[in-house]
Amino acid sequence: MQITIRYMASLRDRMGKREDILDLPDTIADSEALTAHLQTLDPAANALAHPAIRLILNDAIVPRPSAVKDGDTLAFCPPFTGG
Amino acid sequence: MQITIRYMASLRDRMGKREDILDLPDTIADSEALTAHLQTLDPAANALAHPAIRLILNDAIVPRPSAVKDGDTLAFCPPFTGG
Amino acid sequence: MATISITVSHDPIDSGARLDALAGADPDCGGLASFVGQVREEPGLVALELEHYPAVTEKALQTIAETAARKWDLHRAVIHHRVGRMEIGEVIVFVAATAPHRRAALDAVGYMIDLLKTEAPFWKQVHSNKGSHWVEARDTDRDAADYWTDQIASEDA
Amino acid sequence: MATISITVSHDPIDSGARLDALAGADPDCGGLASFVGQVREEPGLVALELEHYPAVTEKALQTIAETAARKWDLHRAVIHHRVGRMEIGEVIVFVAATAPHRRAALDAVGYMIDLLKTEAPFWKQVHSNKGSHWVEARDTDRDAADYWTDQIASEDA
Repeated sequence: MQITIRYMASLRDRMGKREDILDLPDTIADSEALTAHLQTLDPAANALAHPAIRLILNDAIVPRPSAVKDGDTLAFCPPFTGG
Repeated sequence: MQITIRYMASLRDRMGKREDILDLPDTIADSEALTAHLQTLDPAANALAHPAIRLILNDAIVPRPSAVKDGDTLAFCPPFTGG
Repeated sequence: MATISITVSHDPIDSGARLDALAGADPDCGGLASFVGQVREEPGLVALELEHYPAVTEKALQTIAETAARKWDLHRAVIHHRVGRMEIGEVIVFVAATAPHRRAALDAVGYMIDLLKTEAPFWKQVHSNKGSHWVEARDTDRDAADYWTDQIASEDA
Repeated sequence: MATISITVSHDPIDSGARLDALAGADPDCGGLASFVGQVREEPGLVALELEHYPAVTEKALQTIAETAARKWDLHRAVIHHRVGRMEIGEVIVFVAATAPHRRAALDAVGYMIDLLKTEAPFWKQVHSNKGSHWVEARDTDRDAADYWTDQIASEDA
């Protein structure tokens, strides 16, 4: 399956990129399995595993873990600092 | 002694006047003796004795009872309703 | 030292202009809170008329603003109150505060509006299509002012 | 049904004009509370830059405003948030509420500003004369949002 992964704000700096479009094995069923997979590709992805990191799946803020499926866009978000 | 007495807002309507300038016996030492005296002159002044009525003495909001002296201006005030 | 600004006037209050005058005026303040009290539409109501006790009113508002500035470390505290006759939708009072932090600015505005309702010598008269009457003081206003007075007393104790 | 107005834009926010648009807009409301968050002067700070997650941000702000409107019986709830680069003194966010009673309007504004800090996907970057860094989330902001969440949960229980 194909998942688009976005790295927001400071995570973009940390990962050195805005986005990955990855072909993933179907065994990756949720955000936490995906995070573990990303950590095997790049140690910088350890930052994504931090419990303060929030998720936006397609157009919604979702809890961790959340299920992912083919065609999804999952954004990793540092804590929000608006206002 | 001479005291200027003002009736504010609804008390002005009740008393049918804005102000009294009264020559009073020196035995009237405070706001409560003065209120009692006014009640002898006009039963409408009973309204002045109500505990919710506040006092402005010269240019300050003061508690009841407050001392009065020759030359003072004492205003009887219904509860404030600003804002 | 906080900047305090108090006005009591017959002139209409332009809330937007008052807010603009405050926005950006204190670059060291992140937060600017304000409250606008307006004449509310009610069945039969034609206008409100506000009477006050000149000099004493301004002094009372000054005390309220200074107390707020001290308690919440404000940089600026503003109370503009209108008197005279006002129609529906017109502004009766504009209260604002600037502070480094948002909670302080908001609480200070709440304090000032609560206190000025019961501690400054204003009286409100309703002109309706059935005649005129003086507005009675509300227990809820009294309670709101007492809440702050108790809170400040317990902090000072 | 309350009127909700949400905008997220690169354009500067004119607080005065926004307040004017609200003053008098709800003749059945006596109270209009607002909060303006501005870029605060800090040593070395040159500008702030706000990034967000389009579509999700607006939806998050809409939810926050709707929750406030329901909880405090607002007639109107407004959140205007700026994104992009802002200099010292410029407005980051304008939040406002109208309600029949002042306490409701003030509390609702406090709720909305507290919640949008932690529940809407904005990120703040500081550009200073020493370089740029992302602003870290503050525990006090988290606590402020939790306070309201707990309060609303206990009322619903």
